[in-house]
Amino acid sequence: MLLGPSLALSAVLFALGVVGVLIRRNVVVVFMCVELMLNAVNLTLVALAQLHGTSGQIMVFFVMTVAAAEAVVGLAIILAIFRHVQTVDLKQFNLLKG
Amino acid sequence: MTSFLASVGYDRWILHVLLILPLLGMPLILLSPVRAARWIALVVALLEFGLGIGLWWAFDASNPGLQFVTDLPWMEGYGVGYRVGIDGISLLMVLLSVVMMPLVVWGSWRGIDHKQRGFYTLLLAMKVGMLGVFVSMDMFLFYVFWELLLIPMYFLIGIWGSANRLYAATKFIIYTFVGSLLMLVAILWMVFQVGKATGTYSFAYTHLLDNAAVLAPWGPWLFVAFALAFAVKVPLFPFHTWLPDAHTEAPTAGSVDLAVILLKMGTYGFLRFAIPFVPAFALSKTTGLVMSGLAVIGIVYAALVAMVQPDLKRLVAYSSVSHLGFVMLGIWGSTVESVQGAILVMVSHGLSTGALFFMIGMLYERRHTRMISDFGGLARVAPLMTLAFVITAFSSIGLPGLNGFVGEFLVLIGSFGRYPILVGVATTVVVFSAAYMLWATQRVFFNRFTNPRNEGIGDLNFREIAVLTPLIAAMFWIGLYPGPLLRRTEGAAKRYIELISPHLPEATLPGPITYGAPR
Amino acid sequence: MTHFVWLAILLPLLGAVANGIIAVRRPDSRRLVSFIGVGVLLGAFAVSLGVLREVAAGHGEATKLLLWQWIPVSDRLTIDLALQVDQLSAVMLMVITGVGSLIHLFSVGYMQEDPGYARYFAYLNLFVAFMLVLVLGASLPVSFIGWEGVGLCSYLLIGFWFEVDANSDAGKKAFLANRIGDFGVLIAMFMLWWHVGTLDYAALAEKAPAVLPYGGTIATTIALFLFLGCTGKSAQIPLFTWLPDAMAGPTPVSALIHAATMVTAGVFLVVRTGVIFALAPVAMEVVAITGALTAFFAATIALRQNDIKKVLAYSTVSQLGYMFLAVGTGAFAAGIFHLVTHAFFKALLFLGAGSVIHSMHHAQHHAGSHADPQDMRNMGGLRKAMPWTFILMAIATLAIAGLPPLSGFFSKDEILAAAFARGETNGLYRVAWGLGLAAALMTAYYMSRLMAMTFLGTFRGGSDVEPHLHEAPAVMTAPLAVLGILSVIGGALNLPSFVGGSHGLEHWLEPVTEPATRLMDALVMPHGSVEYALIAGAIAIAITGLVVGVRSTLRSTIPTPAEAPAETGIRRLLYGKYFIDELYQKLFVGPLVWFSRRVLWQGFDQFLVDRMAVGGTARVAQGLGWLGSRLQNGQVAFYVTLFAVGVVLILRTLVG
Amino acid sequence: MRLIDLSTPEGATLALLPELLLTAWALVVLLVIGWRHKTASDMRFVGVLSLGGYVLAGLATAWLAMEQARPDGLAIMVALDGFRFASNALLVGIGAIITVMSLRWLERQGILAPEYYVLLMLATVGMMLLAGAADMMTLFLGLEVMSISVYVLAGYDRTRRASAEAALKYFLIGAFASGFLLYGIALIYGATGQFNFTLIGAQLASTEPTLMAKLGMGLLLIGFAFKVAAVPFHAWAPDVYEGAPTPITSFMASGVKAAAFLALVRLLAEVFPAFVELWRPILAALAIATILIGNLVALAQTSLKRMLAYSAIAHAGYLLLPLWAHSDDGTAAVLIYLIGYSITTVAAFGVLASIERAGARTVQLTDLEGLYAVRPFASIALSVCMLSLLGFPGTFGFIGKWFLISSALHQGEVLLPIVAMIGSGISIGYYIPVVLSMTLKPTRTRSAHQTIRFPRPAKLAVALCVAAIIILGVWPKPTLDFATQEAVQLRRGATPIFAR
Repeated sequence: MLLGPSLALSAVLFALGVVGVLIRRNVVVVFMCVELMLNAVNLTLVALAQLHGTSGQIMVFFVMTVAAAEAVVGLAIILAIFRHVQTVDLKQFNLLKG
Repeated sequence: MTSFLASVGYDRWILHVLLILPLLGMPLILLSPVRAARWIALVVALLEFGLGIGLWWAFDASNPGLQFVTDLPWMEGYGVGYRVGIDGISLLMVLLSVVMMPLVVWGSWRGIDHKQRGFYTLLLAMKVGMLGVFVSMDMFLFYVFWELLLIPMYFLIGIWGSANRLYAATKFIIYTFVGSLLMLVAILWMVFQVGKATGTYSFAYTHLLDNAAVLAPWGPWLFVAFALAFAVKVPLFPFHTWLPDAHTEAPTAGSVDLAVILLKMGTYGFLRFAIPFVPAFALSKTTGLVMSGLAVIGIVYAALVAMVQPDLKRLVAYSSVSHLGFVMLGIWGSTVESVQGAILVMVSHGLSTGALFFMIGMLYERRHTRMISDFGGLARVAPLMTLAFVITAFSSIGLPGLNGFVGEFLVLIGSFGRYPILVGVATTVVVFSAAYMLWATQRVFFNRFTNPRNEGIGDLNFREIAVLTPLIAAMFWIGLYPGPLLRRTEGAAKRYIELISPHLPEATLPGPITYGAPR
Repeated sequence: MTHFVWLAILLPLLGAVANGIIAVRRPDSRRLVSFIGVGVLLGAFAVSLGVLREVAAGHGEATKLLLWQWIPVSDRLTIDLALQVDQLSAVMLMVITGVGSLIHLFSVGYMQEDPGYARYFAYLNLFVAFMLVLVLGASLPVSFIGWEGVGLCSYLLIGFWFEVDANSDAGKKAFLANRIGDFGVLIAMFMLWWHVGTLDYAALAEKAPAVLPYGGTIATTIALFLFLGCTGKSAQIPLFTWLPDAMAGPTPVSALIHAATMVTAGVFLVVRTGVIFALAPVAMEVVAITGALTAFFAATIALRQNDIKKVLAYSTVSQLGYMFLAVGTGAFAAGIFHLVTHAFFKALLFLGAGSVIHSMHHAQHHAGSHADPQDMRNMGGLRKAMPWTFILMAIATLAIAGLPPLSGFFSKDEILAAAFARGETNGLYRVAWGLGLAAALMTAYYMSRLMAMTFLGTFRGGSDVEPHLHEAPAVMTAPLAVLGILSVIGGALNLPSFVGGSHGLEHWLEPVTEPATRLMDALVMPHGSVEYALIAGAIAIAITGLVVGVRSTLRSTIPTPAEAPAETGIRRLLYGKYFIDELYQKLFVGPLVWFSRRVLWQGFDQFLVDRMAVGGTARVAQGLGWLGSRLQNGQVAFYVTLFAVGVVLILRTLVG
Repeated sequence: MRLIDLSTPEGATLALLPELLLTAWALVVLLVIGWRHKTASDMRFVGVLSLGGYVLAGLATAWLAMEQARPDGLAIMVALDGFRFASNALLVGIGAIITVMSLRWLERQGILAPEYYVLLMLATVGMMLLAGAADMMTLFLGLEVMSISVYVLAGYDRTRRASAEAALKYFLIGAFASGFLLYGIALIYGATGQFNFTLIGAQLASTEPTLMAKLGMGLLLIGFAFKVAAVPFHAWAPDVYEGAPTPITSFMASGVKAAAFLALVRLLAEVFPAFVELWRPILAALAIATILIGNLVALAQTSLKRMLAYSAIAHAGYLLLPLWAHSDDGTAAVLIYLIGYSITTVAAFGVLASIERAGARTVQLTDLEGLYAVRPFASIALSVCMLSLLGFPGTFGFIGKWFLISSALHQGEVLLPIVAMIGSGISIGYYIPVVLSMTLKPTRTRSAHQTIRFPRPAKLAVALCVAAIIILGVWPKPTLDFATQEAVQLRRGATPIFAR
């Protein structure tokens, strides 16, 4: 049921996430784009679960949990660096290079 | 002598003892007080010499194969073993190593005045590597020793060398390491291919050699891989530029070891590995022409460059390049005569160049310069050293009656049939070698005494005489009576020729003269 | 005694070692040194005499004496250290030890005050040992030991007074020129072994004619390479320039090495390997014409030299040319004959010159003069102070000029006759003969000029020097006297038939030369009126030369070196030795050194290999690394873009 | 042989015993931290305490290995074979040794938060799960557990901006890469309907490769390429390695990389054997690019830590060779090389950590000049490490290089080994200067050197590692035997057996 469109939608979402990561400069937005990617995959899994049974849906739960954990850690890290540079512009984070 | 050696089971333990003794000496030196370091090194060296010299008698000249063979498991199941043994070629190299050992230690007696423990430890480490390379009959073991040798040499040059030592040390290690990288791939590939064909994956030299026919399809790249490693070490023109730097900057002991042993590892490698494994390609017309051509270019080129060197050590370094070219030419001459000659050149180059480096070291200890222009007229203040130097110089340029001649003569006459024109070109070096050697000798020992700072230079002392005497005696011995040496290598040389003769291309250079076997 | 011929080598060798040790340990034990130095030579001479007797008593066959296997390398190449005693080596043995003994004796006086006395005798003894190895060797490689060994001793002795740069230079030059020749000998040996399969003289003489086609390329090539060796050792064109420089050594050395023995080794070698030359007529022509040209040109140079030793040196080169002319015509015996007589009179001349220099040096030393004791322009009228030397040198002059019945007359005449005879069939030899004749005229001229400048007229070296001039001590004049006698009677060795002789030396050498002469066209010597005409002509030329030389010298005023005007025109050319040395320097030595330094070392080694190839590789790697490092700009966006590029590439490979 | 039925709770517990024990211990330690988290001695106490977890996990692994535990039927979520036990042993070892290295270092740097050790343990658990996974879910979970812990650890030195920036970069790009990996998993799931490795493998082997499967595999590879820092997915690594606290850098370069490689070996062996022709060119290209770029850029570095980071990238390139080989040889080679490489890297960073000082800038190559005269132990240890990384005979690095090159050669491939050798040739250009600076250059900063204090535990650990490098280099037989005989039992293209 609507397997093709769901997969296509999730692919588009995933691509949007990727593009977002590529072009956005705000750390928080970039992070949100990454979350978008994960959720796109979740959509894929759910869609495919129609075809292959429940294991895909189980996977989705794991992914959501992981994403939540990632969000916690990620935001903490962003906060940590914000304390140092007082900005969320990715461009400013180039102390390490070479 | 022979029966006495047999009664103590000499042939069973000697090679292992030779390898282990310096290994035992190393921690001993490190743990003992600084003053004892050189004494321990000397004792170890003398022990090595005393024990190792027995090989001369214990070696069975009538047996062309490997002797003193031991095959102990090391990495069973991976084809790697502690496999050692020697034939006539290795014998001479091992003997040369053990003979030089006490001389090198004693020759460094005064020149090394700081970090003595480290110095003598590394000296012993180098000995292990040198002996190991020549006795290994397992490709893995060989490679380990081959590479291991770089480390002590690197530090010897880098710590105890002269002004430009860091550059020289780096150049040395990078050159030689990079050169031998492909050799590892080649060895592994050989083991794999032979293993696939025979079902036995083994690094054993004899196993690989017996089944070398399997390797023929990969001849070109296997040869190139080996040749690169060995050519750098020889050093064959145009891979020689590391040598003058390394020689020049190294302390006396390093220069001597480098000249006497290390360079021989390259030619030894060609003779032992690179050619026998892939004879068809290695001895094919084109390869032969390229290799012997490079050898001959090196012979003449290095002699010419040596002529214009302002630095004595650098001059001798280039002369080494020239001499080693003879060895290469002899190897590709592919006759019993030329190969025997090549082996003999290896030995006699060791003696004469070793002695030259010792003497330059002695000059350096006195005057802290190696520049030819800083000397002049030394014959007046140091007649004995002049005598020794002149004898050595003439030995180096191949005066008949001294050691240099015999080997070079055999190389040239033996290779003439295959490469008449190249040999002709190579022979011109009798003029150039005389030119650089005599010119240098003249500017250092003869001519007007111009530099007053040389006044107090002093002649050879007892220790220095004792270091040089054995070398000079050996020069006369080999020059006048090389028979015992030649007899010991004859078996190996003949076996080698038998091995490769099916792969030798028929005729020779295009040209007016074509030679067959001598009538 | 033949079986103890090695003693003749061993004795001088031991002498060399003993004197060497003395030179290092107790350089002032002159008496011991003299005793050893001369003693071993006399011993060797005694051995030689014994050998000569036995060879004379024998039936002509050579005796081969195996000492030990030298280079036993394989079944097909085993070089024995073997000696060969036959007629040729016996003659050479006599010359070397005989003349050698006299010169050693002379040296006792001549070198008495030199601080390097012991060293000198060590070298000289060593030289004799090597020279004997050269002539006694039974094969080319063994002879080659001696061949190079004498070169070594020559090097050491020329540079004996090493503290003068020019002397060391001269020694080095001599050795290098010799080495160029040795290159030829080596190549010849290689070719001989590969073609004939042996390097033994005896075996070569036997096998070579069977293996090498007569007149073939191979035989010619081998012969020419051998001859290259001879030109080096015997100072022939083009390698003759070292010999005049070699006069830098002590004068007895010049007498022994650079006149009597070593430089004749080339002639000896041609005779020894006569078979090879006989197989190569073209090579023979080259030998003859080179010899004749050398004889001629060296004589022209000798005309204008003022250094007494230089004159003699060029004279030696010229006389050696005669010898090569002789062997080049196939008259091997004549060559050896001239070698022997030349050894006598040229040794005498050199030693006489030595006496003169010795005397001049002492006198100048006493008078505090710093003039050149060797320059004839400082001499003149010495006959009063040195009558013995004058008389003996006069004998030698007449001998070298070729006045009968002195030895030089017979030997030179033999050579010219042989060249004339060959000229019947081959015009080239006629030219050679003409050159030889012209050289003979000049020889007489420059020798009489030398005598006149030195001994006649009045002393030009300053009145303060003159009173100190005196005759040499007996130890020096005695050898001169012996050589004088030999120079007179030396011709008796090989008296030609027209004076009732029987060509004694020629017959004596026949067993040695026969294999070679058999291969060549027989040499039909001129007979009857032609022969007498030639002899008369030669005598006339000699007399003309002598008379003109003396008269013109005495008639002209000779300026002292300081006030001498610069030479011009052809005289300048001759005085400057045709500027051959300068030419070689400009043409070969200079460019080679420049090429080695600038092109090979700095250009190729340091720039191309080190800087470009090795350093370049390193720099390229470093540069790439630097570039990569710059790309690592710290921007997450860029990293992610890189990531995305990778994704695209991978997915494309999988999908495409 | 002990057969374990993984479908029962007891069986699963047994099979996961090492991971469970370590997790439990981590939680216990976390509890302890509730009381003790104030002082430096608390830090030390917690550190030493956490070692117990590694010991337990190690013992459990050893027990499983000794019992020769094997799945009764199909391995459902986690593998039970020699390879997993070997992986576990390696990873637990790395975790433990990093703990030891950190013991005094953290206090010296003024980092007084003992949760560090807990995170380290949890990361180790994640690594073990990742390497031992037999199922995509386990794989993903292991990966994330490891990653999230390491994100935090990378930024642990909060007072340093570099550390925070490193964490941020690692986190952003890591999460980004996770997305790809996850998408790959989803697509594979879509193509086969399975998460289990063996079942997917069987499925893929029995049908023509579909686009979805191919894309899925590609995305999975990309995810792993990121983790092992293969070019062009490597860009994060130098920055993160430089910014992270040195023990964590060491942990990432050894442990994280090892776990990723081990998982990748299993993945390629069990899931994608049928696609071998598809992924080989990709791996080859990655290997060549990684080797060359890693080594070349390392040449241009002046900071020791950054140089080691690039060197780590280059070594990832080498490690792709045995993966490419796709054979038992290759599997053994990966293990052997990882053992040698991990030990060496840990020791090298250990020395580096000892040279660093709190608040100081990163250690430059020139700072090492003349170190030997003042701190001979540190310089000899670092020299040995450099030689081992270079693959010099006499060190275990050489043995690894030997197996690695052999494995590719045995598949008839010569180009890759030659590229590896070229890389090795370039690498001497930056390894040797380290040795040179320390031993041959004159001391320029003697007083600075004298302030270097090698914490005793770290010194001990480094000494152990160096000894291991040399001893294993000379007598590697037991290790080789273990790797070649025990650890290669991956199911390669085998048809699954349905037990139930």
